Amino acid sequence: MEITYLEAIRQALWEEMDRDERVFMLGEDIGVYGGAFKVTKGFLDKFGPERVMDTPLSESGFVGAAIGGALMGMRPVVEMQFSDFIACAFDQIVNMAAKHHYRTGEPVPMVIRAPYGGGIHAGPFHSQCPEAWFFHVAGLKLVAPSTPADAKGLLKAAIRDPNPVIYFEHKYLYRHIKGEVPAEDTIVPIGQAEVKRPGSTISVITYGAMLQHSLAAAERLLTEGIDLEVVDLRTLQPLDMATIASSVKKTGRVMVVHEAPKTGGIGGEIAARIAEELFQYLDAPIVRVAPPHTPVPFSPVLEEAYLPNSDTIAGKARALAGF
Amino acid sequence: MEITYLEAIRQALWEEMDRDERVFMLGEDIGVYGGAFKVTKGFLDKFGPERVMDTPLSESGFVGAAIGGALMGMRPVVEMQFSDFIACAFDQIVNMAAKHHYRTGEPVPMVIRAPYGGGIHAGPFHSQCPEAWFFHVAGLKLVAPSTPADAKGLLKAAIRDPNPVIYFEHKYLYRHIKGEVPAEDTIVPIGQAEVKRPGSTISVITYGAMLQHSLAAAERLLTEGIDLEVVDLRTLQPLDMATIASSVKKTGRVMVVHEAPKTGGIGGEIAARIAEELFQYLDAPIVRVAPPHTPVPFSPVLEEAYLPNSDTIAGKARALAGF
Amino acid sequence: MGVQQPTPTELLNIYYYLKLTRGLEQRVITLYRQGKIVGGVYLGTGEEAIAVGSASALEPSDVIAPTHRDLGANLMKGITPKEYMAQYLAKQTGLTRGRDGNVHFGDITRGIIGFISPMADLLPVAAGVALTFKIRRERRVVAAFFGDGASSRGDFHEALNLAAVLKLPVVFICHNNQYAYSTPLSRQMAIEHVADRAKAYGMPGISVDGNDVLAVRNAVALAAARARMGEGPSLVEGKTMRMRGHAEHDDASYVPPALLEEWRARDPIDRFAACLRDQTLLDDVTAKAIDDRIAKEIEEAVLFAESSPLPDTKDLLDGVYAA
Amino acid sequence: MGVQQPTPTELLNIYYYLKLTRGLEQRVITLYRQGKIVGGVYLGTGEEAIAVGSASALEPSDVIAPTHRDLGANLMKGITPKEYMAQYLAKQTGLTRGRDGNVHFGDITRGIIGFISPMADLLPVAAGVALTFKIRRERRVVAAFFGDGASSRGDFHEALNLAAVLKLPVVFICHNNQYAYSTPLSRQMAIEHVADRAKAYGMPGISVDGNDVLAVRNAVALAAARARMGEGPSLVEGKTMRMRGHAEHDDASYVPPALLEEWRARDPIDRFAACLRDQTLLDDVTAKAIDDRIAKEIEEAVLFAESSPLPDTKDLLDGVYAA
Ligand SMILES: Cc1ncc(C[n+]2csc(CCOP(=O)(O)OP(=O)(O)O)c2C)c(N)n1
Ligand SMILES: Cc1ncc(C[n+]2csc(CCOP(=O)(O)OP(=O)(O)O)c2C)c(N)n1
Ligand SMILES: [Mg+2]
Ligand SMILES: [Mg+2]
Repeated sequence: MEITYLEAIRQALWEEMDRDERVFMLGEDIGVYGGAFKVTKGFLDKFGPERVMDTPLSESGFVGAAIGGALMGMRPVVEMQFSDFIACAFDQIVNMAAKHHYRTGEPVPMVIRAPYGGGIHAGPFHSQCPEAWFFHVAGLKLVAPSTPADAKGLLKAAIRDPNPVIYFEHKYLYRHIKGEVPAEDTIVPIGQAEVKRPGSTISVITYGAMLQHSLAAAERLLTEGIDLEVVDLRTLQPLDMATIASSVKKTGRVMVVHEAPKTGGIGGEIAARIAEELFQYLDAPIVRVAPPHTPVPFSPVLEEAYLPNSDTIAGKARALAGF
Repeated sequence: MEITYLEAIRQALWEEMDRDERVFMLGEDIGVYGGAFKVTKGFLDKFGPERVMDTPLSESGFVGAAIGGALMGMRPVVEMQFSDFIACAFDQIVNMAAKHHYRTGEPVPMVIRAPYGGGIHAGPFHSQCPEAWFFHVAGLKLVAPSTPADAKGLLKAAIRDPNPVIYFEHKYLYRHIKGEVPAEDTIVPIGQAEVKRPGSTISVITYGAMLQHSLAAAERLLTEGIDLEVVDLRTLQPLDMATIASSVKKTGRVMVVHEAPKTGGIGGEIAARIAEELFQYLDAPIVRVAPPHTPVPFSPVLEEAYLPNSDTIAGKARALAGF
Repeated sequence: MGVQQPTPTELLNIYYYLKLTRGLEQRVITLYRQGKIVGGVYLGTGEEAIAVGSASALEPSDVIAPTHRDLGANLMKGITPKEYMAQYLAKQTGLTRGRDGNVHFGDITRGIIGFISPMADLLPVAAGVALTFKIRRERRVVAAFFGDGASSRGDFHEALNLAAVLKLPVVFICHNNQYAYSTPLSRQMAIEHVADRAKAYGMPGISVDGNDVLAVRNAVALAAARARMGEGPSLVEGKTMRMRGHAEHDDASYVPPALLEEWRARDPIDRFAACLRDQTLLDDVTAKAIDDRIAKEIEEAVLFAESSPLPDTKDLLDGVYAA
Repeated sequence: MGVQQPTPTELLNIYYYLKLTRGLEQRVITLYRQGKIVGGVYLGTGEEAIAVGSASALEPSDVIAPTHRDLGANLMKGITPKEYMAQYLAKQTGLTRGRDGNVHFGDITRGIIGFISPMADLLPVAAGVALTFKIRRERRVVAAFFGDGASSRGDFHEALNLAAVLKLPVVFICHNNQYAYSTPLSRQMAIEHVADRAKAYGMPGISVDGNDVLAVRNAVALAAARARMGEGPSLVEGKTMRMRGHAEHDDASYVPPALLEEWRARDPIDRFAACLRDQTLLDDVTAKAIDDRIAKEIEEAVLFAESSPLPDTKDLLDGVYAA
């Protein structure tokens, strides 16, 4: 049966809560209300108020509290109401959570669920893609699933991981995509990219909501004899360079596509690593497709111009194929 | 007369305070104590407690207050005691300061002085290079001078700029380097890199404390027939791609060197832009020299192994020259 | 310190703004149901007395830092119904030219610090505006609004503490509307009165009936007078009730209906109207004239907004930085 | 709730830890002057009664979240002089294996949350540890220490509020040592007693003579008993004085000498010794035996630390992530 991306997240949380009593949730409005996006609807009734905990409006406070729980062997899962507000907990994440194991050898098994991304006309403060801020910070793992199956399998992996994991769940995808999800308790291991569409002309390296746009671009280009290979990173930290490399070696042409602004985005690192490690396989410049260096505009007409889509991806791919 | 990097910063602050009464300073222990690094020593006596203001221990609070001052037409200069604690003010910087002009058209002329960097045996919480976090955020300008003259000229430019500018001043350089500084009121414009050493074999693109190490590596390699061109970025945001491009076109070989960890560092963006925009000029892979994906270790033996130095830079340059 | 009682004209002016606020927001609800609004709708229904009462206690040169429930204060500071409607329709003529949405607007030239999403972020900024007044020896005051939920955030604490230590002319004004999204006050704080938080800062804290516009006005006027005389900040809490959902997508089923009934009987506008009628300052004729004027203004505003142009995508990159 | 008075053995144990703390720190000063210490030296000289008195009020299964002035509490929780010295010498045998420095250590298995630099960061973490106790129905308590300066930070506020709302078993313990680096209390807060901040959270706040080890012990024991019975957190403020510089590089010339003199006369160890002698629990023989034991332990610790190996650079990349 096909389920939505949101339902996949819900299932993963439910099953992990059921499986392991160390798992508990903290956040704003996740209890009675079931979360701003209703991901945790019904959890309070099932698991009770000590495992589904509404907190005061204090991101730094409850992320810190989750760290404390993790140190005591719990498996806290924190919900940011919007990933934009993760900025308020930045210090706890980068200074406390990320560095703790390195300093003390003690694991910090916790997950921060960060509903992120645009395309929902929500403007500069409810649309950001903040993953690059954390990508630079040693000690954190970052995942960003693009399909219901990956959403479920990666959330389970994140909850079972002994490290702080930021789980970027894309708000646009919540109810916009559906897909099959394995029935059993399936884990998608952290650190493994997946070729979502094999192809031969160009390696499109992407993640999050841009996967669908990249796949759509691939469909459109097929008739033009351009055959995109679409690599879905799924995990951003650590990067799966092996999968990237084997794709690049095959195609010799690379496009990195993401929704976060181009400047300082993760695409820079990917392009840089390819330019350093796979230079001899490259037949063309490495192209990045990503929004410009501005906040996310509110007005739909501006936001549409701001976000990459299958048009822009296809256009850039055409040019690259012809290089 | 040669002055230290620290003295250059001090002079810039002093002269700007003197020149423009809208300039005032906020921070912890900057008054009587003169700042943790004594940059503002003597300022309280000269400019009084309303322009040299000791604040409670609250980075988010006083950065926010600086934003308020800026909105009212003042020119606040905030001192972080260590740039590591800028994480505590992250939300105010990225959500409030950075996006304000875009949203409202109102300028936010303020400077955050961020003493950063390692090499002083200060460990994971007093050695970080956090510039990449902000590099991804539209609306901020970032400068990171490497010499006394640039330190002075860029701080003046930063104070006069109508945007929020983070001024990364390197703690190791404070008292470790000296240089001539123009006597007059000289501005180093934001957004202009400088070729600190012309050369022909490899373009070394760097900033901060790594400039000195790169120059030292260049000296050593000269006898080996390897002639490094050392480009000092000086401004990180906006990047001066024109200067980078003209160097790359000349040498065809690029090394990016920085002290921030490699993964997700600014070097990724630079390499990516070169790989996209200057591909046809490249004769070799783009190499990045930067620390590994770990916190900054405390023990000097570990820190020395962690930080790039003229040895590691020269070694990588040799390999690259021979590609 | 005595507070000047409002003249009949002032009272009618307050009445006008209360009604205009309610009317505009009612109209936005209709537009929202018609699918004409972009993004979410945040209303101050039932809380108008706090916004209008506070703003009516200020001098024209004073500054406000509003929340998402303070349309009334924005209007009194000079935001026009047209601008407001155009903002909600994400038009070029809106206060953020379509770059930001709904209540995220401001204009420092009219004495309004533009509201942004992260709760309590404006409080340190307000302190900074007040600091500027203090430095410049201007007898101006800042009225900084926040919710009960926002008072849990670190920035609330840092701002109030900073303002108290530096004796800044700020009046911190709390909409204690019993809820933060779905979170009731009892899950937000273990005290009954937000005003008690003032004790932590050594500033006066006073609780008033937030649905009594004159009680609010009086309390804010006293606090503002104190601030203006250099005696520092105060905290004024208005007890009120959020009468609608957190935003219009939220049916607020988590709020006990009886509670809403109870508060509906205390509607601040009905009460004030009754009081004006008691004083024979308002009769049917005057009331109708005001209503007619407001209806006309609202319809003109809607017309203006609907006929206004959308933002132009050619401006997509503009305005990120001040020149 | 009564508090059990300490037995003679317990009293002598307290005396031992006070002296051991002072002795170790004195030795570190000497090592620092000899240039043998890596990095800065942060001491609790004169504040030992708060650390030791508090820790002596705890059960073995309780957890502490210390500050940089709490060596005594760390020792009572089982940190050995050898580990401490090796940490200060940045050796492999130090508690962070040279990865972090000085007082930045901990061991959750011994009930110590490792201290990190950003002030107040440990407070939300402590709340999370307490939350775990609550969820698991364990009758354990967390003692979370902080300074007067740290109480200005947002994380202090968010932690205390969260703990109060969730009724968590935490005792928040303030070293009110009159200064935060160079900043005196009057520039940190506009109230006299840090304990008054408790009023903002609806928790008991009590001020005690921080140089009276039994007064501290008593207050913390009462608060801990309360917490253990599920009645929630408390705030205990110990009034004391920072008797040395912020760290050893700081001569603290900004502190009026008379103030130091005044407090020197109240030295917590001298006072406690006199009290023990009054009760005839201590005589010259016992005192000498304890001093000798401590001297021996300290010398062994120094020997151990000096002869310990440095960290090995081959481990540079290890331990960033838990496996
Ligand atoms: C830092 C932060 N976290 C979460 C949110 C999401 N959010 C928006 S409003 C709100 C509730 C605010 O409650 P309160 O301050 O009481 O204001 P009210 O909406 O009741 O007027 C929340 C949780 C936010 N805007 N900012
Ligand atoms: C968030 C943050 N800002 C600044 C600093 C630098 N700093 C270290 S200790 C200190 C003063 C701390 O004062 P207090 O909390 O009173 O503790 P004390 O040192 O007096 O024991 C400062 C400003 C820091 N460690 N963390
Ligand atoms: Mg509220
Ligand atoms: Mg102190």
